[in-house]
Amino acid sequence: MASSIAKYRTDVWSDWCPGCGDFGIVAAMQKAFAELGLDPARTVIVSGIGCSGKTPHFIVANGVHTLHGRAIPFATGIKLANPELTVIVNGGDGDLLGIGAGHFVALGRRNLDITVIIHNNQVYGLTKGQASPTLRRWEQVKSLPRPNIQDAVNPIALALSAGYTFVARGYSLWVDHLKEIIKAAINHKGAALIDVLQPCVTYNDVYTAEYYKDRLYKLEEEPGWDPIVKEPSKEETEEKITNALKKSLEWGDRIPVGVFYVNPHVETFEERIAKLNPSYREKPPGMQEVAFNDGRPLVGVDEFREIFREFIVEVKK
Amino acid sequence: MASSIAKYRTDVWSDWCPGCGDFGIVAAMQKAFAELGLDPARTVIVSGIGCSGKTPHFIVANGVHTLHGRAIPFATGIKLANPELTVIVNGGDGDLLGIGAGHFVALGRRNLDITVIIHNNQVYGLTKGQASPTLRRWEQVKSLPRPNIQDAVNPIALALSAGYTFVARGYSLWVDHLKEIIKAAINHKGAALIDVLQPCVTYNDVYTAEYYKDRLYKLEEEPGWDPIVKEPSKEETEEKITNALKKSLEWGDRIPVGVFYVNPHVETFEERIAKLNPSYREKPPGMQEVAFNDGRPLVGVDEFREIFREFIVEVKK
Amino acid sequence: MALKEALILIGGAQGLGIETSAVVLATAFARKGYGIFASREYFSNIVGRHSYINMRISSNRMPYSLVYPVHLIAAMDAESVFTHHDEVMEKGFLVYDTGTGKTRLSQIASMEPPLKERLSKSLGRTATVEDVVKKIESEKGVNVIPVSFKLVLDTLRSKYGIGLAQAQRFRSSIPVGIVAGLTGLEEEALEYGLRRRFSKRPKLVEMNMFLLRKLVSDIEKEYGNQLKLEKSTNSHEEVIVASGNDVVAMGKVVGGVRYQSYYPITPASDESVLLEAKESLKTSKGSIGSLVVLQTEDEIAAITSAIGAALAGARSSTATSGPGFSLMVEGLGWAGMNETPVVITYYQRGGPSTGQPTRGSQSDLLFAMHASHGEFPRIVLSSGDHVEAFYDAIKAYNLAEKYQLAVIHLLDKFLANTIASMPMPRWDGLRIERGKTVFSTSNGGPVKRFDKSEPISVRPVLGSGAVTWYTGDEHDEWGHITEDPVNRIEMYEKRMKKLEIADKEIPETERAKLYGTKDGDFLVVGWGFVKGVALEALELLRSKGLEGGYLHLRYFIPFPSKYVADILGNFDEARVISVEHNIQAQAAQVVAMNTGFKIKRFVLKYSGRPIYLPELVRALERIVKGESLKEVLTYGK
Amino acid sequence: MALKEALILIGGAQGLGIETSAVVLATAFARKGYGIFASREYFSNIVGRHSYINMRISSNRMPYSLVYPVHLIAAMDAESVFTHHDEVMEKGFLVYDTGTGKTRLSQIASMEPPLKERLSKSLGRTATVEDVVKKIESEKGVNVIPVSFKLVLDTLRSKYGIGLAQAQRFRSSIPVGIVAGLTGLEEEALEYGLRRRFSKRPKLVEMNMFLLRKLVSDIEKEYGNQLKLEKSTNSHEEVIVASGNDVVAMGKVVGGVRYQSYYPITPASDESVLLEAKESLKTSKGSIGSLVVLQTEDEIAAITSAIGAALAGARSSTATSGPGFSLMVEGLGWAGMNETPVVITYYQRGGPSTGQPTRGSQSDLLFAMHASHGEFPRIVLSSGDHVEAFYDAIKAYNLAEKYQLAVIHLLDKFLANTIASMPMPRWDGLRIERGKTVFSTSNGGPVKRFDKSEPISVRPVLGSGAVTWYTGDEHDEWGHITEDPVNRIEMYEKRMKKLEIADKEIPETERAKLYGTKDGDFLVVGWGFVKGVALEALELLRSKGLEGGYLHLRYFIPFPSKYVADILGNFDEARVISVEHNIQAQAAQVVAMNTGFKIKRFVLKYSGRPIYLPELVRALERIVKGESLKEVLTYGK
Ligand SMILES: Cc1ncc(C[n+]2csc(CCOP(=O)(O)OP(=O)(O)O)c2C)c(N)n1
Ligand SMILES: Cc1ncc(C[n+]2csc(CCOP(=O)(O)OP(=O)(O)O)c2C)c(N)n1
Ligand code: SF4
Ligand code: SF4
Ligand SMILES: [Mg+2]
Ligand SMILES: [Mg+2]
Repeated sequence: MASSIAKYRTDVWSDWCPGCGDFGIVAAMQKAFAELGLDPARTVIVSGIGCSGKTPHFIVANGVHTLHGRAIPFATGIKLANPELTVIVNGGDGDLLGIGAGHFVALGRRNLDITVIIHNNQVYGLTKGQASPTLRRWEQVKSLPRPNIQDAVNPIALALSAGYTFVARGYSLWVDHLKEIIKAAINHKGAALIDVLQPCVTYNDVYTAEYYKDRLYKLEEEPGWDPIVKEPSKEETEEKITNALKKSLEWGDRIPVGVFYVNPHVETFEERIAKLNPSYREKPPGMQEVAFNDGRPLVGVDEFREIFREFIVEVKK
Repeated sequence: MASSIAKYRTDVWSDWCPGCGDFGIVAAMQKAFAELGLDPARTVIVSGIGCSGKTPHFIVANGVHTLHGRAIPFATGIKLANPELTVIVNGGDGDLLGIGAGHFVALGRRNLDITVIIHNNQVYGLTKGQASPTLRRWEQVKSLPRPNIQDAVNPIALALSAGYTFVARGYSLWVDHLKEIIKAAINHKGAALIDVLQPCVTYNDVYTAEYYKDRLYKLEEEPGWDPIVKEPSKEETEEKITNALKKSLEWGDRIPVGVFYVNPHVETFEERIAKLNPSYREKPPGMQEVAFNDGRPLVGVDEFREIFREFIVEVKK
Repeated sequence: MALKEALILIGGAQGLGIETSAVVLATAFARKGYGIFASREYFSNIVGRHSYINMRISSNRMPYSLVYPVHLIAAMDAESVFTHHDEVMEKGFLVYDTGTGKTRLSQIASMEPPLKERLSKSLGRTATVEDVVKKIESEKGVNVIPVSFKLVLDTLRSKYGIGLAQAQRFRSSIPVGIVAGLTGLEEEALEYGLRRRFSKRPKLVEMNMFLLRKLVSDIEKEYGNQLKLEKSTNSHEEVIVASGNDVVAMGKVVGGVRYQSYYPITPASDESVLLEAKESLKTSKGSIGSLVVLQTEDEIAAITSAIGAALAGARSSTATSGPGFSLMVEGLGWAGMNETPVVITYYQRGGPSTGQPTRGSQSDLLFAMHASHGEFPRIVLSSGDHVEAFYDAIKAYNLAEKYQLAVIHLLDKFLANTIASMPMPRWDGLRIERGKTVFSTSNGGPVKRFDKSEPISVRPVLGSGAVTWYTGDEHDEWGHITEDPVNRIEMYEKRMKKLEIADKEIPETERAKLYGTKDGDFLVVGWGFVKGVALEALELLRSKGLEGGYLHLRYFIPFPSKYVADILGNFDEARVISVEHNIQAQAAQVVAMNTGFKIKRFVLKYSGRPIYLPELVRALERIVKGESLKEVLTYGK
Repeated sequence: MALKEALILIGGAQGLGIETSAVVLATAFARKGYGIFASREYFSNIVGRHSYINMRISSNRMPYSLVYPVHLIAAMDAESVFTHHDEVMEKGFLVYDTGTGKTRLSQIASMEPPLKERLSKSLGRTATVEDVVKKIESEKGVNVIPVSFKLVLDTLRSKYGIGLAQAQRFRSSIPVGIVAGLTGLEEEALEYGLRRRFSKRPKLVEMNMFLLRKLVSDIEKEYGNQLKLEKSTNSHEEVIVASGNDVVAMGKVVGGVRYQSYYPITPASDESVLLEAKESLKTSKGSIGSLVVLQTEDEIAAITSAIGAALAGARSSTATSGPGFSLMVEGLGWAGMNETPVVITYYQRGGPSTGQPTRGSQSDLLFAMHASHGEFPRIVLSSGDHVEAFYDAIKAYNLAEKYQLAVIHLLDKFLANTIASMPMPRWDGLRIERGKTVFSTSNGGPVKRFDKSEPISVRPVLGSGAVTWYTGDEHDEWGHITEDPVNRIEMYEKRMKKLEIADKEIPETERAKLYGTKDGDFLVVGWGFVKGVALEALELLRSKGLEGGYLHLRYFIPFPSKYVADILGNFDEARVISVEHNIQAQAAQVVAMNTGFKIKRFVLKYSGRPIYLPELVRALERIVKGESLKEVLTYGK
């Protein structure tokens, strides 16, 4: 396994601060990729801007390091053009839940088969530690000149209300646990969210490894916890969502990590498109021919006449 | 009362389609303003772009018809510069929940004392009836060339998970009922959301007045329904939020309207600012002097020396 | 004494069918070989505001501009009579609904206050439709055709036993029947037009035909073919009748679009809605492929998802107008930095801000050229008519892929909403060029996506089998971030170099074109929708003894500096006239920037309405004769 | 044999204190009356990448540019030795940590591959720090000062009984002590510098002073004051030592800012963070008022909330850089359409896209001038140094309120992150101008916010007592939507007219300024940060017998066309040289657009590093002597 993990490592120097939680996320991803045997050439990691945004450069797989907040729509275009690709989004909490919140919601509505990993460090790391949308009111990490006056968003609750069909939380220092969640998310057909608690050792002196140590517990070890919707019934779905929402409000002495909700019964966006347009799956749009070998367009005059029939007037004086 | 309602009517011709639900929203707002005795000069209606965006032109009160999706941040600046003003946002479902979803979430996080009214007609009205974010999957209103393939967002659930402290749903044809909700929302101190079901008679042949007629029921008439958080305890808050979330999932044979959730115990953003900066409330930033009568800046050389003391070096060779 | 061309204005409330009238008429006349040009004016409103269509029907050309006064005004309501009564020519025709005869100007709630005020001054607040009709009858000898719309529809109701509300839906045939009667349009053509419009509803065709037959025979009986058109001398056996939006969608399909994103916006989204209907690219031989049309959550997602699709190999584009493009600016820069081929079809409308969403302008040129921070190559081209728009839509993808950059294809509301007849395009010479795109490689591992050895690198798409990296940060050949100053300079120059190559490879004569002479009395410089009206104006001026040329600018980046400078060099600065739909003469500024030639004579229009032929002719004449340095045009309601 | 000025380069890993060294030194030297100019280069990284500060300390001026080679390099780590070893002058000094002596080039993981490759070629992959040190010692006679950082810190540890990790935090004093020792900086000044930096932590001051005393005495003992500086002849009794970001924040506070929004972004957000700390505007006489600084969810909210605050009467601004501005474009257009005064402080950084977030450029000029669809007036001005930046920050609000429009204040990363000494500003003549803003009216009802009778209308703010309407749609005088073509033309012209008024009212001599002669051998045209280095280059060229002028462009809209054309008219085109930090010579393009004068000689730099004085002098010399048409500058790591 070790050697196959190595296959996913680039020789780009990771310029994260020593001890940064981001290292754990990359390690978990590489392990998950190795165990799933993902083909780097058919895998795409799409990231936003921030410390977290640098992730793809450290992993051997296609990497698309995009704009602040826009990783999800970039990923959407990639996935729609070629649904055969495994697409993963890595972004910061500021990136995905602040400036990118609109896209975050939109992905849930589509249930496109993409896995989203939030590097949740409660700060804007790369711009020197301003409060991110997951820092709570009146908290003051050391980089802030005054306490935070905005409320936090709850990534789990937001994902559930937006329609994600796989919703989980991981911890970046529990690499193997996180790896399993990542594997499950990638295997899940539909929009998957993993909120990863990721200590920022430079700016965040509130949510430190120390802080998390005694508080985190694993949902899967909770007696009776079952996040998976078994039947596609309205009742079970609502019950499982409600359970997950309640769990998502737990934050304090005990903080749950693990899988909050899985619903494998919701059609993916790709399936919806294919329903309307059966030729979609045969050859993905990104791989289709649009011309003959000599460059003549596939849509020649005859095809044109058929497709746009209603606009063509045969003159009859 | 009639005459005082007339006071809030402009002579601008409402160019909405005859029968449009927007008329009911304006009527309810005017009635509510009259009953609350709002001073038009101290009231500001901020709107986005869409059929709904035209609202302020029909009401005598300050009107700021902004950009598609951006009514909330415009309103945020207005309210922060002058917290004495009553600020109301009117926007479409596309406007507030599609392109503007990020701002919608941000307002909840701030709990700024603004009332948001969504004209929820399940379509992009002014651009000719494309699916809006509240139209459900596989539904096809008459303006669509094919059924909708995106899932709907649930405005109530989204508002709750974003942190709004007053969350309600109204129906544009129940003008008096809506009026009462609007009054309560304006009186509420904090971010208030009213999701108004608003039939679009031109494009939406699914969610018609006919459709709603037998399905809508009033929450306040439900035995035992109590949306108000009485004590600022975590338990009661969570319970009331969970109740509201469950109710928000109800959509089909029975659709609830009325108040889903009220929490009067959360500090408003204005209060938070005033806490850090006590002079904030004395005279709002928008009304403060910045110069003497002759134009000399209030910050003269002495004040400057004090405020920026740490940058000034007294030379001592 | 038949006419060479007929000029018709149909006015009526938005949402009540005049567009149907226009499409049916356009198709019917095209069927008989006439050239059609029909422009639509409407409010940013769904139902109730005043709209109108100005249509030109030519027996001897494909017309490309609008002319006033018109032969016939068909007023579907009182507001149309008040609004347009002064636009009919002497001895022309005016049709009105006798049911509105007593309606007073002051009663028209939907009319905007400024117009109402002006009309109150000229006609009196209490003037009725009948007053106005009488006035033009007596003052201009206009032939007034009073029609009781109610009676007309009653015949239909009694024949088919339908209710009043349902009958209203047939109002659109009233102007059609009257125009057909006066011009002598044949029944076969009318039926052809109706069939097109109501292809899947034969009953509607039948009922409309019933109405039309009756109207035509009544009109012919009473008025005869007073607007009889000459037989068409146009030679096309087949034409396309479509709006600018439609034509661009057609070009995109031929060009091989496989991904189109959009967020609804006027006047761009009709293009995407048509593409949506064609998603499956079905032909009788089966599907040629499939294209994904995605309605996104906003324009930021529209551009960024289009870039994503392009990375994965799809021919990818998005269509928008000003407010949407304003949100695409950051994405555009990313595409520039990452050498990604993507096409932005940009329909200009009246700005700034929300502006006049349904009115036209050419005021986004400088913005399109300079949008986004930092420096990177892009191509900006613009189309002047339906034919150019069709070919440019195809060309845009080729350029994007060849030079690996964003192509901004500038159009405007005028073109988008003009229904015109256009000859069938020719396929010979049409080629898809995908440059150095690679769809399949056995590589399997990392490749240098940004190989510096040539300005244009090999581009293996995501999924091709290679592993590639992209980043909006400055990067090395592998696509990994680097801030090294030496690499910075090399990569910066690599990117910019592509524009130099494009500048060498795309012939300047394709990027600007001189029509007419460069040895004449004057030179008109224009772009986009100005082309049609400018060319027709030159013709008319020639007949007045003024010989001029028209320099049509097509590409703004890379700008054909030498070609343009050469032509301009032929002229005294007092004889060069910029004609544009904006206030700053933006194209003239681009000319100055690139050639140092400062144009100092201007014909500008920024009322949101298109330039009409007669006003342009007059303005050019004044300038050429030295009577004026700048003319601001104002025609149009 | 004392020096007139000292040139010092301090290099070390990001996040490990060299900024502290620089601030302490700058303050200490300023205390003794020296002029300071210290520029900071760093990666888009938090901890670990290489950064450095290039500092110039002058006894006889306020320096405004960077010079190489330097007298002293203080290398805090091995990477700094490898990276900068060739930047020290002959017989200069190099300090290095003996603990890194055996470190090999190949071991430096944080060094970027391109640089490592180049150094491997010149030094060999296995070269150690000691090898390099020996090389420059022998080749250039450099005085190498080996310092065991460990031993230095050990003295501190044993004195104060602290651990290793804690002692590391005092490393920043090592270069300070060495510089102080070599230059003969007095203890009082050092202590002053430390007190400033650690104002609230006297213990830190004490411990650092302990270290400094020891270092100074060691250095003086071993090397003497070999870089002894002449006593300062500068005459200021009080100076400000601050970064460009700080100075703009100061200007804003004086200018009366009451609302500032921002979304974090390099290199803009430091300005907002400083304003945040000053929110309560507290003085000993109580609070003068309060300002709200809002960290928004994105830049769209930053600009739109700033506009909202402006509508409600606050002096309102936002600060950003390229990517953020790209998102503000739509909001900018709304402000234009609604004649709302708002200030956008725009710090340019390396583009396109994410580009080089922490490196400098001047490549957003054309974008800033043309951003947003449609046409509307805006003012674009740019500052060339700290003094201009301070006054412009105040001026920007005045212009915005006077002309009721958006003012874009262009700055750049170079200025933002340069710590310089600047004379105390003068208050005489400073005036707040609020134009036709009305804060209180007894009206109580609707007023015509957009009264057309004059281009600039009375502006009662929200909450003033009047009722007003605003819309991004074209509107009538009341602010209600109208699409009427006549009103359209009038409103369009009303808005644009304001720019004509501004063009008349703001003296052209304020909008551009000629330094030196217009009868000389050549003219340099530049803007922004180019000013300082250009002026110093002219001095040096004058001493070489080449007499030139510098035309400093300050306002791009409204452009001082006449003034600029007049000056350019004096010169043969072979003698006019555009100097800019971009590849397209953007300001030169603006000159051509406005005057028709095409500049054809260029000195450009786009490596992300500032223009250094010696390279500019050489480039200008070559061009003036006809040896070159264009020079691309490359100095700097
Ligand atoms: C449009 C835009 N605005 C601002 C920035 C500046 N910026 C770079 S990183 C960053 C925040 C990063 O925070 P987060 O998303 O939480 O990621 P982290 O660094 O914490 O991983 C910001 C605001 C940008 N690059 N683009
Ligand atoms: C940035 C931008 N994109 C698109 C548009 C075009 N546009 C005008 S109205 C509208 C949608 C309106 O839908 P909704 O918000 O639901 O309001 P409704 O008309 O239904 O009340 C759109 C997309 C715009 N004005 N600005
Ligand atoms: S700043 Fe924080 S998040 Fe960024 S690399 Fe350092 S520790 Fe990690
Ligand atoms: S389109 Fe729909 S929402 Fe818009 S005005 Fe008409 S009925 Fe109302
Ligand atoms: Mg973060
Ligand atoms: Mg809607």
